[in-house]
This record gives sequence, structure tokens and C-alpha cells, in this order.
Amino acid sequence: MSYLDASGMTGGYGGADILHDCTLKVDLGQIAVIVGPNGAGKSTAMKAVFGMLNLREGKVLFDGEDITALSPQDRVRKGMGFVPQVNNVFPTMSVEENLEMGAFIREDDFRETMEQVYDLFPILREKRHQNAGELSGGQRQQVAVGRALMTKPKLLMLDEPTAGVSPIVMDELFDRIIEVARTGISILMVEQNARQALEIADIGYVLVQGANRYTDTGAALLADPDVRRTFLGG
Amino acid sequence: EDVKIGVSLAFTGPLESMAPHMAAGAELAMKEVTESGKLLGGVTVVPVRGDTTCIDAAAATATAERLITVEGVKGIVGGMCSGETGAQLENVAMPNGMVMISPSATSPALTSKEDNGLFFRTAPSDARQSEVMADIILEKGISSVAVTYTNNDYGKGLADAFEAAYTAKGGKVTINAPHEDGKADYAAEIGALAAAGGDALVVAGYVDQGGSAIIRGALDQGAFSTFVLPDGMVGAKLEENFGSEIDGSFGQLPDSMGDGKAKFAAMADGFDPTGAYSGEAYDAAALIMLAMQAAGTTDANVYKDKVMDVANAPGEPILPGELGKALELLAAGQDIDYQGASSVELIGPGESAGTFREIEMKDGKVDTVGYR
Amino acid sequence: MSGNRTSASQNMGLRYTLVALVLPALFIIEWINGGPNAALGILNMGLISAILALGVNLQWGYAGLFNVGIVGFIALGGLAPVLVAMPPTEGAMSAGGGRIALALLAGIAAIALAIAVNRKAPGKTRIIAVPTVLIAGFAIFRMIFDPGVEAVQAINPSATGFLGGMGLPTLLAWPLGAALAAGAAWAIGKTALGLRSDYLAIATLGIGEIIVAVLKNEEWLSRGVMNVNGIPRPWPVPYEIDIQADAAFIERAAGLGLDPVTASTVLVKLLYTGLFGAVLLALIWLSQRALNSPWGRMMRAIRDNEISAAAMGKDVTRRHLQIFILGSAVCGLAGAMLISLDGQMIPSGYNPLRYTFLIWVMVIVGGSGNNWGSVVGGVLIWYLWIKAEVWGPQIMDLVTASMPPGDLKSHLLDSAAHMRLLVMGLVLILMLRFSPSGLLPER
Amino acid sequence: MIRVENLHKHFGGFRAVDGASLEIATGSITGLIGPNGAGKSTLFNVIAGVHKPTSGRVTMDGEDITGLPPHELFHKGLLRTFQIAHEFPTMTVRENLMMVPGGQSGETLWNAWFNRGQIAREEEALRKKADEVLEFLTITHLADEYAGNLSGGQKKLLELGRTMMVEAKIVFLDEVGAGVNRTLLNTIGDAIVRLNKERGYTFCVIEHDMDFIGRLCNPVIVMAEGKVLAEGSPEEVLANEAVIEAYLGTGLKNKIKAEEALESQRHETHGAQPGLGDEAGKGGAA
Amino acid sequence: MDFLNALVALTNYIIIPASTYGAQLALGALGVTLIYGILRFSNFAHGDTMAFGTGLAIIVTWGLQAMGVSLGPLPTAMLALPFAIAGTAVLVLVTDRLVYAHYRRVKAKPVTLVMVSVGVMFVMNAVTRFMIGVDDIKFADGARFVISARGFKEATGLAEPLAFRTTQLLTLVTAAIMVAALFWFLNRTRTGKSMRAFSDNEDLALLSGINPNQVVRVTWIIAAGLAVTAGTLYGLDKSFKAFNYFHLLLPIFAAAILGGLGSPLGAIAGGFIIAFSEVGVTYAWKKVATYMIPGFEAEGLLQLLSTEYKFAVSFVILIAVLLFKPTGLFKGKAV
Ligand SMILES: Nc1ncnc2c1ncn2[C@@H]1O[C@H](COP(=O)(O)OP(=O)(O)OP(=O)(O)O)[C@@H](O)[C@H]1O
Ligand SMILES: Nc1ncnc2c1ncn2[C@@H]1O[C@H](COP(=O)(O)OP(=O)(O)OP(=O)(O)O)[C@@H](O)[C@H]1O
Ligand SMILES: CC(C)C[C@H](N)C(=O)O
Ligand SMILES: [Mg+2]
Ligand SMILES: [Mg+2]
Repeated sequence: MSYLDASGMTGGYGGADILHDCTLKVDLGQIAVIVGPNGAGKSTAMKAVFGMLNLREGKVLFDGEDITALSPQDRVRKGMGFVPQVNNVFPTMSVEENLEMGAFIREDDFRETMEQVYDLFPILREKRHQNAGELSGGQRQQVAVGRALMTKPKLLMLDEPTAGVSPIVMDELFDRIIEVARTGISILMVEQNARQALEIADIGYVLVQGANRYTDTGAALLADPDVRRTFLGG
Repeated sequence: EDVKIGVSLAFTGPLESMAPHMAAGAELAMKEVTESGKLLGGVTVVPVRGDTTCIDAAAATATAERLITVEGVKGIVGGMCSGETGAQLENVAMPNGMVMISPSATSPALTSKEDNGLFFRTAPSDARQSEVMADIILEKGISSVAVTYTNNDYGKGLADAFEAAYTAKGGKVTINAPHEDGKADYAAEIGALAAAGGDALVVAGYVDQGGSAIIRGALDQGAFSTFVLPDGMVGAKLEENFGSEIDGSFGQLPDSMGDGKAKFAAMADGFDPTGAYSGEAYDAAALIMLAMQAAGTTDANVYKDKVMDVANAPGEPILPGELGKALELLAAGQDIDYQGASSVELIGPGESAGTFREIEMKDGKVDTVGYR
Repeated sequence: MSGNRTSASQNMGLRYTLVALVLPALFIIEWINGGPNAALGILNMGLISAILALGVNLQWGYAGLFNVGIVGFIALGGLAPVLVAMPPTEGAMSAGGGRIALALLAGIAAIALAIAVNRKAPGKTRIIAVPTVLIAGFAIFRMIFDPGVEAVQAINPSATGFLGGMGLPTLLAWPLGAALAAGAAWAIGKTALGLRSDYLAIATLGIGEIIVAVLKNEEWLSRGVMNVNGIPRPWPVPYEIDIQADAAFIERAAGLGLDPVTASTVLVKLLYTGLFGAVLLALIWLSQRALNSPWGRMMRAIRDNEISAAAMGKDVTRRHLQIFILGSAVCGLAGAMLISLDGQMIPSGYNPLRYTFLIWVMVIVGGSGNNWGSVVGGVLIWYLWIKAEVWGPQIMDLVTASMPPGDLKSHLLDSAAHMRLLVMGLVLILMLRFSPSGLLPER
Repeated sequence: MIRVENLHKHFGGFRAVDGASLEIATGSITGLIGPNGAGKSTLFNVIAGVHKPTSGRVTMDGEDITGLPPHELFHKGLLRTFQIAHEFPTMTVRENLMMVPGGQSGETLWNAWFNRGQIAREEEALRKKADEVLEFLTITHLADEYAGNLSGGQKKLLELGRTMMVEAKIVFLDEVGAGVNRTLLNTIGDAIVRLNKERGYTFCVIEHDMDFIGRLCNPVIVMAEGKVLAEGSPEEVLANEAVIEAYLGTGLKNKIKAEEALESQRHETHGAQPGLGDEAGKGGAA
Repeated sequence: MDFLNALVALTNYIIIPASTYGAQLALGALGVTLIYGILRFSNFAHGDTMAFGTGLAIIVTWGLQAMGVSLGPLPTAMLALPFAIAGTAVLVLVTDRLVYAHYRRVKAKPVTLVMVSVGVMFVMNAVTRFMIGVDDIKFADGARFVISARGFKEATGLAEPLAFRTTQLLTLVTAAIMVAALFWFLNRTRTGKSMRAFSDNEDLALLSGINPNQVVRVTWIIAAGLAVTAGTLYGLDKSFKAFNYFHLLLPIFAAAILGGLGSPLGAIAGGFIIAFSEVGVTYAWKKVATYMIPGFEAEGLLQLLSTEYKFAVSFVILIAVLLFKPTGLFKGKAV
């Protein structure tokens, strides 16, 4: 059984279903990437995995345990971390406080992790006392990822972490994600910079209209001309 | 058979603490009459309370409307504040031909209001109190005072009339400034009053409202030590709040000599008979029922003409607790002169002529000096 | 998605049907239990409340302006019947009226001058020049103004003591009430509309308080706390006692099997109902048309996202001002209507709880953004406000009925009057609980 | 068309834009790139009237437009999209589009009350136009959905769609591509080219996707720390050492990608015109 | 000498009363601003929460007095305070559970919550009156004065009196302590920071493992503490009257807004500005001027504006400030 095993997820925001029998699995230390057109339900699927959506059907297993009924904050305590696509910083708190909040559930000394985040995103060190709401779009994105890393999660879920970040930062981010995965952390992320993402992905999911369309290794998906043309921009 | 009488007072709102004692007074009279079993051959008088809020004319109107059309009351004790009383009178009582006797609306403006002979009050107009107050102050040899009044028609009417009377008689008013009741803080008012100065401070307000707060501040900050206290300020609260701190302060209130007050006080059960206008409310209710008896009907359009008759001489004087006797006399066709708790004497368009009790604070108690 | 929308619209249909059934039913029950007078009395105030709610909805529901100074506009509207319909106070105009007018002109001139100086004067001199102009202007204003006021207030203070009105028909006061409120809204809007949400709210709250304070303390204008009584009724409403004395009327009433008192009081109320109903219908028609047009769409866009609306070429400031003026004018109109129903103007009665927050409750309970919602909220909440007065003590009686007599029981019975607020509060909470976006939500 | 002279925008002590001068030529598709926090969005906001500049001047066709409010700029033909989508959440997608055109006669109250006939005619035309735009963006099925319920990328499309509702002279696009599916982004790129060629729109585009920039833009302006760092054709700029260091990075993946893109652009300009209704355009909806 | 007299008059009639009033407003505004900042609505029931808590404090005080417990020169009510806070905290927590929690769940608009709080206000209003009635209640005991007017005159020989009440001193000291404690709590402690995080972005707070229920609970408890303390101090200094607490609400809101909603520092600044403007602008300068300028005999009162308009003054200042700083002095929030 996979480390994260969300299977048969069906549900939506109260109206018609957005997700239809959607399944996502990640193994320990794996990187899983979800791609798909806008509005396919990628973010919705992520929220569903994180318990921010009421599922009509399907269940979520994490480390072998059924967590379908747990609240998001309980899932955090179980070792899941999530960076949402939008509204992913605390705007009137300083960068440093944002990171501290990421470490909210940690009882140990998190200063070292914070240093690591600052090393990863040097601009954040510079702006550590500025409110996150006053940052540029890309800087915020860095804060958001940094916050999630602070949790030291066992499963890190990222909804379009590279949207709006400059190429140099994006490269580093991808490198870092590989590094993180190597330490045994599972990664589940949604990406529109799909080609780079699939390059580093162990497994890729193509979601269309709330359902799994293709599932394969990242390399295989990249090699599939159909997938390339319709979902990866040729 | 039941006869309902409305008790239309401000149970909620800024005067909510005065209303219960007034209502209790009115209901005491009704209970007395019912128990005597002599009104119109033994009807039961049932009080129906209505809330006028004191400040919301529309709500007061709706209340009066309900009392008359839904409850079917045959007379109303009320309203409480002058403004709201005018609204009930004009919009409901007059069109429906209902008698209203207010125990406490004292605005001089109500004197000249057209009322079809339906409106009476057992409290005197403020026009007279101001004269009396000016006299008392001058007799004490105080020739310069500061005045603060509660900013409503009662306070302003009283303060303005007082200023006119006092100045005409040779006194000097250093400042005549309002205070709003129920406000959070009176530091600004006290500062202004203190700066203006004067030998005494006239507080034309309410004792359980801003009036007390002003005295408290003025006293603590050493701005004034003598206070002149008109009707709204004289109540149990005054002794409770200040005790001997304001010894030497003095004032007056519509009230009468005689046993009425004492008898009323003795009858009171579960409320404060010295509460402002409590006795007046008893009298208002009594007058309605006595007039009914005199007219032999509960039809307001008929008994309205009897109110003045039962209230004034000639006839047998009636005190609180003697309503049974009065009903008997009336039934026998005899005249009565209702005195009640507040020495009722209705003049002109049906308002109390007003005797005033002069008081002084001595050893922390309200002490009666005399009547005028 | 589509399934979602149809079920929502079915839901709406149901809500409308329910409301359309319940409101008349309440009216009929009231009529049966309390007679026509009580029912019509509540209805008339309900109609005025509906108009007020409509005005607030215009500002909040359409444009997201959080105006909590409603009481001020209602009060200003209420001043109109005094100015229009009261007879002029004899001698007041010659005694001090001229001076007062002159003083007001001088005041306006001073403000205009200050604004001009502020625009023209170079940098630093401005800091000195503007306050100088203002202070000097204020001093001159007071010098002309005070004697005039004193002279006016000296005229028979217990009965008049103010300028009086123009002795014109009361109906003319309605548009004037709207105009007064609109004028004030213009001035306020020009300064304060840059503020957002709760900041605008408190600013308008303050302005409302200031307007009421002026009406309460400027006796030459409104008799202040001394109140203005006997404001004539609007055409065609007669006085009950007059028609009760009219033989022809008594006869016709008798023909209908009614006694003259009931007939006259009901007739008067019905006439008011007709007047208020006509105004309400006209306003509803205008509001609905406006809302369902590109204008309404633009307003909603502005409400949703000002920055984006501005980037899409909409002049947010001007539109805000426009709707602020319109909504306030509606409140002013209702204020004037209210005073012509009451027949008197009691400035100290304008307290924010009753004239601002209760109106807001009407709008929100009705469903903000929906004109019909406002009407329903207005009528219903007014009904509850009045009924809570009766229900409160009744409930208390019920509660205490089974209690043994004693201190607690008598204490509770004595406090029965406060059940009014308790009931009102509970009803409000319950209604919002089951319908958080109002009885008739926007969509 | 747009000329920015020595523009400064300071937040407190922080100089977000620090003396930038640049020019956007009429008819061009100018790219604006630079590291996060370089001041690109701030520059846009100042030009578009959202922020008042601390100092400096902005002119449009020689006319001084410094500090004009956004709604006036709109009527001068200057449109912009937001980096973080600013939709009208309680209005449907179609309404979001229909509200855009200025000077609708139904926007005055008088007409709204008493001139329904004319309004109905105008609305009909607007509706048609809105539906065309929706179709073009491949989100026709969302026409009646509330804009607040759209997915992140869909909101971006709507942002772009609004600029297509009117005849704009110059359109500022702040990262239209972020979060948009690459296939669809290609379509958007084609649309931009087409609007530029056929309707004569001038574009200024902020984007971090070098693929996109390389394919579309000429010239490209690079900002860093509030100033203009470099300017020139994509080839020049992408080869610039300073730009590589500050922005592209030595990961080289991007550089390679950019070169590939340049290659393909060269092909395309010789080859067929990208069209609206072609294969790629439909891809996004799948 | 005259200069001293002028100074004493100013202190006695402006500085001391306005600071006390300012501190009372500030404490009230802190509660309002906290709830606004974290739960994101303007809580109209705050005034009545203050009234309820004070009522409770009074009842406990009576009990303590009956048992013969006293605090010496300090009012017994200070001992009753913890009990009253606990009781009020229970009340507001129950209210939250029964009422507000639902609206948070359905993500109701802030204005709906405001209206709900109006409903709660009505209910609490009645509950308070059931509990303690409508009367004016004086419950201050202990020493009345730190410096009494007469004592001061005798001691200094000055013509002007100066009074400083125990309750005033108590108000100022307690306010200072509470404010400092709140600052420390919000900016330094984990729970405090998690509350700010929650106020910033509720969803993200969940994703950081912050327990929303705990944040809400703590917020209400602190708000109850502030409300009861403010209400009791106010009641000690003036007197208790249920009705007055609604009116206290308006200046409290004005203070919170003036300082910037959600900003504790702003609430404090706002409270003092409102208090000083009310008292200062309407002060009659006659006395002070007579002392300061020898030989000067004032005709009028030298009053800038009469006290009728004191409320207007503070609002004009409020609006003027907002025109330059649209979200208050300390950059408040806006929902
Ligand atoms: N309101 C503000 N207050 C203070 N600093 C601000 C404010 N807005 C932006 N900044 C700062 O200005 C700088 C430029 O921000 P801007 O949004 O213009 O960057 P950008 O070039 O658009 O970056 P990105 O590519 O990440 O969107 C950033 O460092 C940011 O922190
Ligand atoms: N809060 C919501 N309420 C109702 N519908 C929603 C809501 N959020 C999203 N949707 C709808 O659900 C569908 C899937 O949205 P989702 O955000 O999951 O897409 P996505 O795959 O993440 O797209 P993108 O790449 O654009 O972010 C869309 O059609 C959208 O309109
Ligand atoms: C209850 C009373 C004190 C009312 C007051 N006499 C008035 O006329 O308003
Ligand atoms: Mg998404
Ligand atoms: Mg940007």
C-alpha cells in the first residue's frame, strides 16, 4: 500500500460533483505530480486529500491509517503539509512570523530549519521583518513554500509552488524538492510548469474534468505525444 | 366583569428604573378598588402594562394603539415622558376618544395642547416649579448659580424658565448647560460648570441618571458643595448616593402637605413609594376610576367630564386607602374632593395646581422644611 | 454546476411563495385578533420601515457602502415637515430670521473662501491662512448669528421660540425631506466616501450623531428638545375628530355598520396606507429597474471589487457618491413621511439603536441586495418589534406560572418588560441562523 | 506609445521602483522580466494609476498621464490585468465581461428607468461579444458560473477576456501565464499576437516563462531592484551576463528552453499564422 | 502661585478625568478591536458584555462584603473580578457555541455577524437586567481618595482644588498592566501569535495545525476579561447602570476605529484621543485665563464649543484623522 492512498474521491463544493472517482497515490520519498487543464479539479483534489472538502465517496489513507474523517489541523499533526494555490501567506505577519507559524505544531527547536529556508530563499532573510502582504507575488510564493517546509512534514503537498517565481528561483525550488524527497519525504504537487515538474516526477497524474485521464511515470508521460500536445503545450 | 386600564409607561429605555415604582403605584390603586368591590357594582379592574420607551414616539403610539384597540382598555395612566405622551395623545387617544392621565409629563407645552378634554396630569407644569425654586434660592441669600439640565423638554423647560425667573428676581446664572442622560462620562460638563463658577449648582436632571453623575463629579473634584435639587433629583437614590456629603443642599418637588403622602407610603408594598411620581401614578389611576364611578360608565367620552369634578372641591376629601369610601359616596350621588398621595388639585386645562415641598439635606437625609 | 443553479432558483421560488403567504397571513391574524386599527397601524409603520430598508439596501446591497448614519438622514427628512407645514412664527422672521440667514450665508462664504485659499495659496502660507480664515469666519458667523437666535428663541419660548415653517401643504415636505438628506449626503460623501467598510461606518455614525445633535440643540430651527407639536397631516388625510363631527360621515359609517370612532380611525389609517403604499411601489419599481440594468451590474461590480472596477473604467468615486445620495434621499423621504404620520417632531427621539441598527437588521434579515427582501425585512421586523412588547411579558407569565410564589418569581415578573428585548434578540438570532443571507437572498 | 521617465515609487523607505525609464513602442509586444520583487508589478500599478508615483513622469502618446485615476486611463485605451486575479466574485462570468465596455447607455439611471428598448439592443450586442470571448477562451461552459467559483487558472483567463471586450490601445498583462495550463497559454500567446497584428493593440507583458517571452516579445526589458537592467531583442537580453546572473540563473535549463523558443519563433514567422480556432486553441478545454 | 493654580485647575478638570476616561475607553476598545481582528466582526454586544460582567462582579462583591472580606483601601470589587471574569467567560463561550460558531461554519459575511451580535446584545441586555435590575448601583468601597479636594487645598494653600480618586488610580494602573500583558501575549507567545495568524488567514491557520476552536476560545476569554475589567473599573469610578453601557459602546467603537481596527496600540491611542478631545475642546478657559493673565476679567466663559457638541467634536476629530489615515492611526484592518 502506498504511503498516501486517496482512492475513489468523489465530491465537490456543495453543488455538482467536481471530482469523479479520482485516485492519487504517493509512496514514501516519491514525487508525484498532477497536471491538467485549468479547472480540471487539481486544486480540488488537493483540498480533498487535505480534508478541506466533504467527500461523498472515496477515502484517504495515510501511512496505512484511514484519515478520511480527520480535520485539516489534525492531518497536519499526522505529518501532512500543504501550500495552497492562493491566499497562502499570513499577510499582516512578518516573514519570520509566517515561518514560525509553519512550525506551530513542532515542539523542538526549529531555528535550524528556518536557516535552511533562508538559505533556500535568500530574499526572505533580507525581508524577514517585512509583512508578507507587502511582498511581490513571487516573494510571497517563496514564503508560502518556506512555511510548509518549516513543518517538516512527512508528506508535502504543493499547489503550483512555482507560479510567478522567477526562473532562477524555480530551478532552485525544483532542486530543493528533489532534495527533500531524497530525505524520505513524499511530495504531491500540482504544476503548470509541467515539463520541468514531470522531469523530476516519479509518478504523474493527468486529471481531466475531475477524473484520472493518464497515470504513469513522469518520463513516460513526457514521452507520450498525446499528453505533450494536449496538456503540456507541445 | 373586568375593566381594563392601561399603564403606559417607559419600562425600557432611559427611565426604565423609574417606571416600575410608578406602575406599582397605579396598580396599587386598581387593586384597592377591585378589593373594595364597589366600582360600578363590583367590577374587577385589571391593569395592562404597555411600554412606551420614553424616546420612541412611534413605538409609544403603537403601544397606545394596542392598549385601546386590542386590549380594550377604558382609560390610560400615562404616558411618562412629555414627548412620547404628546404622540400618544394626538395619534391615538384623541382619535379614539380615550382618557389619558399622565402622572409625570411635566412639559409646559402640554398645557396648551388641544386635547378634547381627554388629557389630564397629576403633576404640575414645570413653569411653576421654576418660580418656586428661584424664590427659595434667593431667600437663602445665594445670588449666583450655575445650572445644568438634562437635555430633554423637561430639563430644558425647567432650566430656561428658572433662568428667566431667577434673573428677573435679581440672581445671576453663570452658565446654563445641558447634560445628556446615560452618557459615558461627564468630565467635560463638570469642567465647564466649574470654570463658570457660582455659589451653588442647580441640577435639573434625574437622580438615577446624569444628575447624580454630575453631582458626584462636582463634589469629588471640589467644584461645588451646595446643590439645588428639583423634583427629578429628589428620591431615595439621593440619600443612598450621597448621604451627608451634600448636607446643606436643598430643593423642592411637587408634593403636598398632609397625610396623603404618608398614607400612601404606608400602603406601599414591594416598591418605593417615595420614588419620583409614584404617588402621582396612584392618583392618576384613582382619578380614572373615580370619574367612571361618578359618570356611572366606563365610556371615556362620558366620564372625561367628571375627572375635574372628583378631583376638586367641593366634597369629602379622599386620601389614599379611602378609595372604597369614595366610590360609595359617589354611588350615593355625593361629591368628593380627591386629595390622594399628591394633594391633587386640577386647574386650567386639567393639570395639577402644584404645591411644592421644600426640602433640605440634613445628616444625609432628605428633610422637609415646609410647603409652598 | 447547472444542477446547483436550478435547485437554488427553486429554493428561491419557494421562499418567495412562503413570504407572500406569511406576511398577509400575519396581517389578517392581527386584524382578527386586534381589529383593523392595530393591524393597519403596524402596517403603516411597516411600510415606512420598508422604504427605509430600501434606502439602506440601495447603499449597502448595491454598492457595499456601510452607512451607519441613517438616523441623521431620517432626522433631516423629519425636519422638512416642520419647515414646510408649520405656520410661520409671527415676528420671528423680522426679529432674527434675517440675521440667521445672513449668518448662514456668511458661514458658507467663509468655508468657500477657506477652500479657495487652500487651493490657491502657496505651500506654507496655507497652514496659517486656512485656519485664520476659518476662525475669523466662525467669529463673524457667531457675531451675526447669536443675537438672531436669541431674538427668535425669545418669542413665546414655551409654545414657539423658533422660526416656524412656511405654512404649506405637508405633502410638499416629502420631496424636501429627500432633498435635505440628499444635500447632506452630497457634502458628507464628498469628504468621507474615501473610507472603507467599518471606518466609513463609524464616520457616518458620527455624522448622524452630529446631525441629531444639531437638531436637538438649535432651537431656532427645530425647537430642539422642546419638540414641535401639531404638524398638519398630509393631504388627503383628515383628522378623526373632524370627521367624527361630520354628520354625513357618521351616516355613511352607520350605513356600513360601523361606529364613527372605528370608521374614522380606520379611514385615516387607510389613507395613510394608500399614500405610503404608493410611494413604496414607486420606489420599488425604480429600484428594481435600476438593479436589473447595466447600471445595477456596474454597481455590483463596484461592490465586488473596487480596484478592478476602476481598472475597467468605472468612476468608483462618482458612483459611490451617486448611490450614497440616492439612498440617503430615500431615508430622508421616509423620515419626512414618518413625521407627517406622527404629527410631531421629537429630535431627542432619534436614537441610533432604533433608527439605524433596527433598519440594518431589517435589511440583513430581509436579504441584502434584494429589494423585495428589504421590503419584507422592513415590514416583518417592525411587526416583531411591536409584538415583542406583548410577547415578552406573556412568555414571562408562562415561565413563571408554575413557579412557587416568592422573591424570584416576583423579581422575574417585575423584569417582564425586558423580555421584549430578549424576544427581539432571540427572533433575530434564529432568523439569521436559518437564513444567514436573509429571507430573500440576493440570489 | 508609453514613455516612463525616471520613475520612483517608494514604500516608506523601500524603493520598489527606483528611477526606471523605459519606452513601449506603438504596435510592439514588449516583454518585462526581472527577478521577484524587481518592481515590475509596482511599475504597472503606477502606470495604471493604482499607485501615485513618488516622482517621475509617465506619458502616453506624448500626453502626460502621470497619476491619472485608473478609470480615466481606461477610457484613454489603457487596460491592465492583475497578477492576483481581481474578478467580481458574485457576478457570473458573462456579467464580468459584459460590464467592461464603457459608455453603455444603460449605465445612467435615467436610461435604466425609462429607456429599456435601447438598453435591450445594446445588451444583445454585448452578450454576443461576451460569448465570442468566452468561446475563444474555451470557457463557454462557465458563462453562467459565478466568477468567484472559478479555478485559479480560469480566473486568469477571465482577466484576459475582459481586455478583449473593448478596443484597447495598450494592454498591460501582469503574469497572465502563471497558473495557466501551457497548452492554453500557447493559445493565449497566439491571441495576443493576433490582437496585436489585427487590432493593433500594443502589449506590455510581465512573465516568468521564458518560453512565452521568447516566442512573443520584442523587445524585452529587464528590471532589477527597481531599475532597468537591460533592454533589447530577446536574443540579446537572454545572452546578457547580468540578466543570467540576476534572473535566469545558471541552471541553464531555462536558457536552453529560451533558445529553443527563439528557434521556434523564427520558424513561425516564416511559417503559417497562428489562428484562433486551430487545434491548440481547443486543447485546454479537453 | 497663579500659575500653579492654573496648572492645578487644568490637572483637576482635564488631565485626571480625561486620562481615566481614556483608560476606560481604551480597555473597552481593546476588547472590541481584538474580536474584530480575530473573529472579524464588530461586536455590538460588547457593551452589554461589560454590563453583564460588572453585574456579576457586583453580586460577588456583595457576597464578599457579607462575608466580611475586604481589600483595605482598595475596593472589594477587585477581589470579585476574577470570579466575574470567569462567569462572563463562560457566558460568552456558551454564546459562541450556540450562536456565532454556526455563522463561522457557514462562512457568513461579516455584516451578518454584526447583526447577529445586535441580537445577542438584545438578549444580554435583558439577561443583565433580570440578574441585577435596572437601578443605579454604587459598589465602590475602600478609600475614596488618594488626594481629596479639600485635603489638597489645606495642604497646599492653593485656591484651586485637586482630587484624585482611588478608582482613578486603579483604573490607570490596571489599564496599563492589562495592555502590557496583552501585548506580550499577542506578540511573544505561541498562542498569541497563532491568534494573529488565525486573524490573518483562517484557512492557512488550519493548514499550519492551529486549532481554530482554541483560538476562538482564547479570544473570547480574553475579550471577556477585558470587558469585565473595563466595565467594573468604569462602574467603580462612576456607578453601575445597565443602560449606560450601551452608550459607552459608541465612544468605544470610535476609539477602536480611530486607532485602527485590530490594532491594540491603536485602541489605546484612540481611547485617549477621544477622551481628551471630549474634555479638552469643550473646556471653558475662563478660570485658567484669569490666573494666567493678570488683571484679565473674562466676559464670557472662553469656551470653544459648548458641551452639547462634545460628542460631535470627537467625531469630527475622528473623521479628520480618517481622511488622512483611512484605516486609522495604526493601519487597522478592513473586512
Ligand atoms: N505596499 C507595499 N509596501 C511595502 N513594500 C512593497 C509594497 N508593495 C510592494 N513592495 C515591495 O516592492 C518590491 C517590488 O514589488 P513588485 O510587486 O513590484 O515586484 P515584481 O517585480 O512584480 O515581482 P514578482 O515577479 O514577484 O511579481 C518588493 O520587494 C515588495 O516587497
Ligand atoms: N469554491 C468553489 N465553489 C464552487 N465551485 C468551485 C469552487 N472552487 C472551484 N470550483 C470549480 O471547480 C472546478 C475545479 O476547480 P479547481 O480549482 O480544482 O481547478 P484546478 O484544476 O486547480 O484549475 P487551475 O489549474 O486553474 O488552478 C472548476 O470548474 C471551478 O469552477
Ligand atoms: C418621568 C419624568 C421625570 C418625566 C418628565 N417630567 C418629563 O416630562 O419628561
Ligand atoms: Mg488550481
Ligand atoms: Mg509582480
